[in-house]
Amino acid sequence: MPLFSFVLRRILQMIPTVVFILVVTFVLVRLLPGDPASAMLGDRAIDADVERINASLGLDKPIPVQFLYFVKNVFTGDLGTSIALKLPVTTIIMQRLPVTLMLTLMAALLALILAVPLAFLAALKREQTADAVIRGTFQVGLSMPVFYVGILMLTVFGATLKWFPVGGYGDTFADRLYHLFLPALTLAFSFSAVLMRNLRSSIIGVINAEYVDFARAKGLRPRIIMTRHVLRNALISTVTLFGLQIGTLFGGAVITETVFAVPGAGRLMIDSIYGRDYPVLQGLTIALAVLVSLTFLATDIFQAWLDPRVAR
Amino acid sequence: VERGGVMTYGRYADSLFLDPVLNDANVDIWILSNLYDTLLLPTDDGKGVQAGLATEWKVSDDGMSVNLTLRDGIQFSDGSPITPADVAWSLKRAANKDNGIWNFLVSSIDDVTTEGDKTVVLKLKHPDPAILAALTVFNTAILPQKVFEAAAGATDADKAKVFAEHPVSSGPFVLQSWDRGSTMKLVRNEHYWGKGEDGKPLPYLDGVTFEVLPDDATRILKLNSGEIDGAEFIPYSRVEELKSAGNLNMELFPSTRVQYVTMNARPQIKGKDNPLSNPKVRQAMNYAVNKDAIIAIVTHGVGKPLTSYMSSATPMHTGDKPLYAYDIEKAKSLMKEAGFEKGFDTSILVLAGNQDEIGIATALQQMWAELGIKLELQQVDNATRTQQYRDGVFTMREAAWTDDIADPNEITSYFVYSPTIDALHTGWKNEEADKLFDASQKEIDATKRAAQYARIQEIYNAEGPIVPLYETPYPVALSKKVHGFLQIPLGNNFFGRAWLDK
Amino acid sequence: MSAGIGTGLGLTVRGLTTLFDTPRGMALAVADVDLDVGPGEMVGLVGESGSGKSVTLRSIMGLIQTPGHVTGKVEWGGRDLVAMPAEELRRIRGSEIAMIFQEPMTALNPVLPVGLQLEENLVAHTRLNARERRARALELMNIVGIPAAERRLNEYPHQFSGGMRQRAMIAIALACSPKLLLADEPTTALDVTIQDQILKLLLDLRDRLAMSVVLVTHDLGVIAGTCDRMAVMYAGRIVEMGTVIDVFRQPRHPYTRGLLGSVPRAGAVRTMLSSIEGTPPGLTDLPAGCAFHPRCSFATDICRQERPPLQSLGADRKVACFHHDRVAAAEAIL
Amino acid sequence: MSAVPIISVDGVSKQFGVSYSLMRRLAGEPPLAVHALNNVSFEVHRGETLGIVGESGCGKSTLARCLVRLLDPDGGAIRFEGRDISTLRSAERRAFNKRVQMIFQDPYGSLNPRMTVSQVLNEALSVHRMRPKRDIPARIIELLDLVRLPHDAASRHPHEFSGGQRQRIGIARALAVEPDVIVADELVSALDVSVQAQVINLLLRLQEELHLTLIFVAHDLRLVRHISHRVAVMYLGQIMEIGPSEGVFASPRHPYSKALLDAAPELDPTHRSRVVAARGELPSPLNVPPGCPFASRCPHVFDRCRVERPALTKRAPAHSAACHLVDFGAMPSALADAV
Amino acid sequence: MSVAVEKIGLYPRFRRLALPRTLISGAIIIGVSLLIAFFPALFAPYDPIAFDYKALLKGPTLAHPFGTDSFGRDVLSRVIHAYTIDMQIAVFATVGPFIFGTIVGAYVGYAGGLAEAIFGRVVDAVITFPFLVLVIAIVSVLGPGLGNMYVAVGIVGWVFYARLVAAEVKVQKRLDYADAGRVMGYTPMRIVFRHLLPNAITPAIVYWMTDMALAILLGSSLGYLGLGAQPPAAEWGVQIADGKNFMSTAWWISVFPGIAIVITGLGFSLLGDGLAQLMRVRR
Ligand SMILES: Nc1ncnc2c1ncn2[C@@H]1O[C@H](COP(=O)(O)OP(=O)(O)OP(=O)(O)O)[C@@H](O)[C@H]1O
Ligand SMILES: Nc1ncnc2c1ncn2[C@@H]1O[C@H](COP(=O)(O)OP(=O)(O)OP(=O)(O)O)[C@@H](O)[C@H]1O
Ligand SMILES: [Mg+2]
Ligand SMILES: [Mg+2]
Ligand code: NI
Repeated sequence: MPLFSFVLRRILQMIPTVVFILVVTFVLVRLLPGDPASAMLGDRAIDADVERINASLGLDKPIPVQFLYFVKNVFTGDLGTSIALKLPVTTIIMQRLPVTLMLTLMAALLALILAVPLAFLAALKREQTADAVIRGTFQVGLSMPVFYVGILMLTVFGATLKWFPVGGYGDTFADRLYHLFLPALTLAFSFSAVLMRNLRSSIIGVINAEYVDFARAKGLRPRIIMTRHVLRNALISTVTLFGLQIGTLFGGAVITETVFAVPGAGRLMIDSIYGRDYPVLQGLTIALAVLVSLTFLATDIFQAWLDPRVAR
Repeated sequence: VERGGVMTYGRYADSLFLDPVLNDANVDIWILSNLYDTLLLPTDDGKGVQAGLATEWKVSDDGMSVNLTLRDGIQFSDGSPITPADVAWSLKRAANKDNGIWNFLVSSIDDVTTEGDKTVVLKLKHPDPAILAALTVFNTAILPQKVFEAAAGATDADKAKVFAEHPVSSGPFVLQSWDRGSTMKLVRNEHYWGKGEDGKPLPYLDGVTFEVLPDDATRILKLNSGEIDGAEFIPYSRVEELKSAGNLNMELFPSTRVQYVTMNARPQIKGKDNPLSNPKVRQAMNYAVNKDAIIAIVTHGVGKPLTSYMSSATPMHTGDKPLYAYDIEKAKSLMKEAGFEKGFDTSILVLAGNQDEIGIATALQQMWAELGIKLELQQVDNATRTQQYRDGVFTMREAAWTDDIADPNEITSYFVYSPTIDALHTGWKNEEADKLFDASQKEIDATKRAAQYARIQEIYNAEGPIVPLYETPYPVALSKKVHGFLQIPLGNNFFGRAWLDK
Repeated sequence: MSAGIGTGLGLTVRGLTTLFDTPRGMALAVADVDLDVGPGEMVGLVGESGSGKSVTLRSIMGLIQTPGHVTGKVEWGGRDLVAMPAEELRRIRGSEIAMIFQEPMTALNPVLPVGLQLEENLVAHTRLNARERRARALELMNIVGIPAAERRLNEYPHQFSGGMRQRAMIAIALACSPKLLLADEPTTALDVTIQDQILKLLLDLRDRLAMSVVLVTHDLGVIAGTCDRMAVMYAGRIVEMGTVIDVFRQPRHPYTRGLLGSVPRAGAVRTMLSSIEGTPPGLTDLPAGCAFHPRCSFATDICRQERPPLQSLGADRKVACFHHDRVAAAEAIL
Repeated sequence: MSAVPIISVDGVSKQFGVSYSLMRRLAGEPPLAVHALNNVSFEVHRGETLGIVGESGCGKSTLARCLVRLLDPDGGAIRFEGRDISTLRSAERRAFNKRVQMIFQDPYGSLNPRMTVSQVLNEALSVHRMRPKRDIPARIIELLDLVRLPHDAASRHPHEFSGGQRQRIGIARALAVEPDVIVADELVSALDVSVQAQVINLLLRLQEELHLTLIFVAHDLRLVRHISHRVAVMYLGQIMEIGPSEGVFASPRHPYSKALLDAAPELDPTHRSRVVAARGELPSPLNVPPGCPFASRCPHVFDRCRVERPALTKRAPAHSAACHLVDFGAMPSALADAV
Repeated sequence: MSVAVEKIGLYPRFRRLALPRTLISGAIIIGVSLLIAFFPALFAPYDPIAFDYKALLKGPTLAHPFGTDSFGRDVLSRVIHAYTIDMQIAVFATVGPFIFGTIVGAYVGYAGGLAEAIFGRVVDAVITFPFLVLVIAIVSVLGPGLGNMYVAVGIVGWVFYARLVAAEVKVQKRLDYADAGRVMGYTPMRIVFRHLLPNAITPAIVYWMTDMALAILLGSSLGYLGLGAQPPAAEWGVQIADGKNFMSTAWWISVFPGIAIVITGLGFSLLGDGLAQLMRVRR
C-alpha cells in the first residue's frame, strides 16, 4: 500500500513536468530561426513556393492559435504529420523510439555489467594498483568524445576484426541486438565510468558499515556478504544517479546513432531540429519526456524496493 | 555481364518523399529515376537526350509544339499499360503552378493532348529551347493516373503521400520496403521495357538496397568491410587513399557541381553600408583567393578551378582558363581604387559541422587577411542560413550548386537573372544579362543561344556577386565487383545497368 | 555469580595486540591484552571511549581488516582463532561465538527484513529447512521478548524501536546457541528502563544457555549490576583486573579510582565531583612511561619513564601501577 | 527562591505533523501527529536549577527548544519575566535570545566545523554589540578563562578539541551574550564518564559565580539529581512528577519515577536485583492512550488509569505528581509495592 | 559512543600542511594547463592558424612533433593554443551555474516546503529534457559561438549544483550548530551563508571539477556538430572533429588533442578528489 501511493504520487508529479516541457518545446521550436518550408526546400525555392507551403502547414496563423491547436491535438492523441517525411508523427515515433530505447537499455545494461564488478574490485583493492588502473581507464573513457570512441570501436571491432557489423540496423530482433552492440558499448563507455566512480565510493562507504561487520560476525559466506549486504546498500545511491543520468544517455544517443547509422529517435531529433519539422520535434520531446519520467519512476520503484525506508 | 544479386549502396541521408513532382531535395531527386521513367532519358554525359518511354520526338519548326511517340508495349510495374492519357496527366501535373517547386522547368507547357494510342502532343506557350532536356528531368516522370487518383486523400498532395508509400512505377525498379532512416529496398521491375546487352530485360540486378550511413567514416568503413558495395559522397580527403585500396574502384563521375561564395551586393545590409556592393571590392577579393591552394586543402586535389560560374559539364559553358587567377598585387590595387585600402570587417555563413565549408572559410579568412579584410565565420544550421539568405540580410555565404536539367537555363536563372531570386538573393542586377536571358529562353536557334549564353557568362564572371571557387566530380567508391553503375553530371544515380560479379 | 556453571568452553586471550596503520602513524589500539573468560562467566570490560574495548572484541572475533593487524593468541577450545584459516573461523563465528554490536541502528542492515537477517545466520550454520528456520526465529523472538513476532519478522529495522532493535540483534546473535557472547556496549544507546530489561535478559540467558559473556561498557553501574569479574582498559591496555566486588571496594589504579569518583552518588547534591582532569591521549602519540601519568595525581618520575607492568596481586587481581598501594590507601571515595 | 518566576510555562502543547500517505489523505483520514508535549506547566525561579528527566522521545528536547523559541508551541504560553515569548518580533526576539541561551547535546554537531573558536565567540560578541570592537579580543580571553580553556584555543577549529572541550566552547558561546537563563539539553550525555565530571563541575561553578538560572535536561538520573534544585519527570510529553530533587528521588510519588530509579544501575555491586523495574516500552507518541500515559507499563495500574488521565496535583509543599494513587510513595515503599 | 581517539587529541597545526597526494598532482596538472592557457605563445613553436601549403598532413617530425593538419598547421601549436579556449570553456561554462545553483540550492534547502516542491518539478523538467538537444536548440536560437554555448549550458547546468547544495543544506540545517545560530539571535541570511553554506558546498565544488571536464567534452561534442568554438580558433573538440576524416591517414590530428583532453580531465578529477579530501570536515 505505501508503495502504491508512492507510485501514484510520482505519477501525479509527472504531469506538471510534461506540461512544462510541452510549453517549453513549443516556444523553443518557434524561436528557432528559419521556417519548415525554407528548411525543407533549401536554397532553390522561390519566395512564392515558401509562402504557399508554410500556409498549407498552418504556420501563417498567430502562434497562440497554433499552440491551442497543438494542445487540442495532443489531448486527442494526434501529434500531427511530419513536415519533411509526410508521415503521421505517431507512426514515426513508434518506428524510431523503440530503437533508441533498445540502444539505451543495452547501454545501461552493459554499463552495469562493466561497472559493478570493476567497482567492487577497485573498492576492495582501494588505493592499490588495480584500483589505480581501473580508475585510470575509466577516466580515459570519461574524457573521450563519444563520436571518437564510436569511430574507434567501428574501426577496431567492425572493420578490422569484423566481430561486429559496421553500423546499421538489422532486420530480425537478434540481428538488431547484434548491430546495436557496438553503439551500446560506446554509450556505455562513459556511462559506466560515472557509475563506477559512484559505486566504488559507495561500496567503500558501505563496506565499513557496522552491519557488514555484523554480517561477518554471523559467519556468513563472503559471497552473501558482498551481494546481500554490501552491493544492495551500495546500489541505493547508484540507482539515483542512474536515473539522473538516463537523460544524458539519451543525449549521447544522438551522436552515437549518427556515427553508427542507427535509425533511432536521437537522430530523428537532430534531423527535425535542422529540418524545422515542428510536429516531429514536439511529438518527440513529449514522448521522450514521458519516457524519461517513466524511467525515473522505474528507478524510484527499484530504489523503494532496495531501500524500504524510501516509501514511507 | 552477369545477372542477379542485390547491390547495397551507402547513402549519406535517407530520402524523404518519393513523389516526382512534390519532392524537394537531392536525396529524393537523385534516386527517383530508378523508380520512375521519363519520356526521354539523358545521355551518359548528361548533355544530350535519348529515347525513354518515348521512342520518337519532334519539335515543330515554330518551336510551339512537340510530338512524341510512345514505345510499344510499355507497362507500369503493376502490369497495366502506360497510355498517352497517363502521360498527358503526368505532364500537366508537373506543369501545374501549384504543385511543388519544380514546375518552372516545364513552365512553357500550355497543354498536353493525345493522338491515338501512341502519340502525345505538347502545346507550348512559347518556343522553349530546353523542352527536350526538361522531359528527361525527374518531375516529368510518368505515373499511372488511375492508381494515383484512387489513392486515399482529398487533395493531390494527400493522394501523393499515400501513393508514394507504395508507388506503382515505370522505372527499372520498384519500391519493396522502406525502413525510414535506415534502409530502402528496391527490387527489379518485371515489366520494365529496357533490354540488356544479353538481350534479356533490364535491370541486371535483382534489387538495390540503400543503407543510410550519415557518418562519412562509417560509410567508408562499411565499404571496406564489404558490408556494402558502394558509397556516395566520399570525403575528398579520403579519395587518394581509396584510389590505392586494392579492393575498390574510386570513381570520380563528372558533375555539374560548382562551389562558390555568394556575396551580398546590396548597397546596404541591415542599415549598414556594404563594401561588397562595390564590384571592385568583389574583384579584389576574387583575385586574393588562391583557388589552387583551396583545392589542395579542401578537395585534396580532386577539384579544378572554375572557368565560368557554371560547370564545364553544363551545356553552353564557355571559358578555358580559371577565373581570377591568384594575383594579390592586383587585388590590393583594386582595393585601393575602391577606397578600402585598410580593408574592412565582414562575415560569412558556414554550414555548421560541414568540414569542407569550414575548410574553405578558414582558408578565405587567411587569404583575405592579406587585404586587411577580417572575416568572421558564423556556423549556422541550414534553416537559419536559408532564412538569412532569403531575407537578403546575409553578408556572404558559401554555397554549391548542381544542375537538375541538362541546360544552362536553370543555373543562369538563379545566378544571373534577377527576377527569379534576385541573383542568389544578392540584389545584384544587370539589365543586359536579364534581357539576354529572357531572349535565350525562347531562342531555338542553338548557335544564337550559345552566343547569348557566352555574353551572359562574360558579364557575370566579370562583375557577378560570387567568388567562383572550384568544380568537383562526384566521388563514389565502389567495390571492385560492381560494374555499370552510373552517376550522371546532374547527380542522378542509375542502377538500371549495374551488375555484380558473382 | 561464580564461574563454572556450564561445562562449556573457555576463552583464553594472551598477548593480544592490534595495530592500525594510519596516515598519522601506527596506532596501537590494543596492547598485550591477557584475558580469561571461564564457562558461564560474565566479564565486564570498562574504559573510556577509544580505550580499545571494541577493538579487543573485534580482534577476538577476527573482524579486524586492513589497515589493522592482530597478533597474539586467542584460544578457544584449544584452537587459536588468530591463526585459523578464514573458512574455519567463519564456521565458528555466529555459531560458537556470537557478537552484539554497540549501535543497533547501524548494525542491522536497514534494507533487509529482520527475519531474513536472523534466518541467514541459521542458513550459514545449520541444516534447518525453511519451515524449521521460521519456527526457530519465532522462538528466538519470544525469548528476547518481542511481541507479535510473526509480523515483526517481516518488518524492517526502521520500523522497530531502539529497544526492540537491540533485542532483535540479541536474537540474531543467539540464533545458533553460542557458547560465548561478546557484547559490545549492548545498552549504551538505550533508555534506563530498557537497559534494565536487556541486562536482565542477558543474565537470564547466561544462566539458561550456560553461555560465557564479555560485556563491554563505559557505565560502571552496569558492571556493578551484572558482571562477575571486570577489567579496566586505558589507552589500549588493561590497567586493572579483578572481581567486581574487589575492584569497587578498593580500586588500586588511579584511573579506576577517578572513574568511580566521577560518577555522582546519592546524597552528595550539588558538590564538585572528583573528576579526572585532562583528556585521553591520542594513540599515535602516547606519552612515554605510564600512559595515564599526565592526568594522574599520584604520578612520580618513574611513571614518566617506565611503563608499569600488569602485576598479579593474588588470585584474580591484577593492576598496572607503581603506586597501587598509595592508591588503595588514599581516602575512600565511596 | 524569589516569588516571581523568571520563566513560567503554562499548559504548553506541541504536535508534529507526520507525513501521511496520499491514499490515506484521499480516504479522508485525519492527519497524524506526534504529541510531543501535552499540557505542560511549571515555573522556574531566578537562580535555581531545574532538572528535567525522562526517557528518550518523551519530549525533553522539544520542551527545551520551545523555551528558547526554536519551536513555537501549538497551545499554552511560555512567559519570560511575565511576557509571552511568542509575541516577540524579530529584534525583541533576538534580545530575548540574548538573555535565554541554550547549550546543545552534540559536541560534534553544535559547533560550525569551519569556524575557529575566536570566530565563533567574535561573531556572538559583535552581532549583539556586547563590547566595542577593540575590546573583543580581551573579552574572548576572559571567556576562555571562564570555561577553563587554554588561550591558544582561540585560533583552533572544533575538530582539534575533545568532546568535553567542545562542550566548554559551546558554554563559552552561550555565556558570551551574558544571558540570565541557560537551557542545557543533554549537555554531557555524549561525553565520557571522566570528562562528564569536568563539565558538570564547571557548570556548578559558573552558576554560583554568575547567578545563572539553569534548566538542565538529561536522561541520567544520577546527574540530574546531583545538580538540580528541583526535578521534573516527564513521560510521553507530560510531566508526571515535579518537586525538590531530594524529595523526588528519596520518595518518588509516581510509579514511573520509581521505576526509573529502580532501573538505574546502582554503583554498589553488593546490591543486585534480578527484578525488572518496568516491563514494556514507551508507547508510540502517535496514539497516546486516553488514560494515564504510563498505564500500559505501570505495575499498579487499575481500571480508572485506563480511562481517566490523572492531573498534576500537590503531594507535598512544592511537590506534585500526576497519579490516581495519591498515596503512592507516601508510605514506605515496601508497603507501596503491596498495594 | 565510538569516539576515535585520533579525533579527540590535540594536533599541532602543521599537520594541516599534509596535502592529499591527489590534490597535489591535480593541482600541478591544472596549474600547468592554466599557465599554458594564459601564455600559449611562450610554448607554441608556430602560429596556430598559419597555413603551410607545402606541409599538408605531415606526420610527426622533429620540426612538427605532433605533425601538421590538412591546412599544414602545426598540430602541437594548435593543441597548445587550444588550452586558452578549452580552459576558458571549462571555467566560463561552469562558473555561472555553480554560483547561481549554489544560491538557489542554499535557499531551497533552507526554506524547504513549497520552494522545495517547485524546485523538484523544475529539476525534473530540466533533467527530463534531453540535454544535448536543448543545448543544440538554444545554440541554434542564439547563434553559434562560445558565448551562447555558455548560456545554453548554464540554463541546464545550474540545476545539478542546486540539487547538491540543497540536499546538503537540508542535512546541515538539522545539525545543532544551525539551531545554535538561531538561538544566538543571528539572522537567517547569516545562518545560511555564513554557517550552513561553507559546510554544504563541498560536494558542489567536487562536482564542479568534474563538470569542468564535462564542459570541455561537451564543447567538443558541439564542435562535432559545428556549434562550439568557431574556426580558425584551435579547440580540442574541433580538432578531433577535424581529424575524424583522417583517422586512418593522419591519426595525429585527432590523437594529440584527445590526449590533451584526457590529461586535463584527469587533472580536474584529481583536483576534485583532492579537494574533497582536503575539505572533508573533521568533526
Ligand atoms: N521536528 C520533528 N518532527 C516530527 N517529530 C518530532 C520532531 N521533533 C521531535 N519529534 C518527536 O517528538 C517526540 C519528542 O521528541 P524529543 O526530541 O523532544 O524527545 P527527547 O525527550 O528529547 O528524546 P531524547 O532523549 O531521545 O533526546 C519524539 O517522538 C520525536 O520523534
Ligand atoms: N579501522 C581502524 N583504523 C584505525 N584506527 C582504528 C580503527 N578501528 C579502531 N581504531 C582505533 O582504535 C582505538 C580503539 O577503538 P575502540 O573502538 O576499541 O574504542 P572503544 O573503547 O570501543 O571506544 P567506545 O567506547 O567509543 O566504543 C581508537 O583510537 C580508534 O581510533
Ligand atoms: Mg566501542
Ligand atoms: Mg533530546
Ligand atoms: Ni561510547
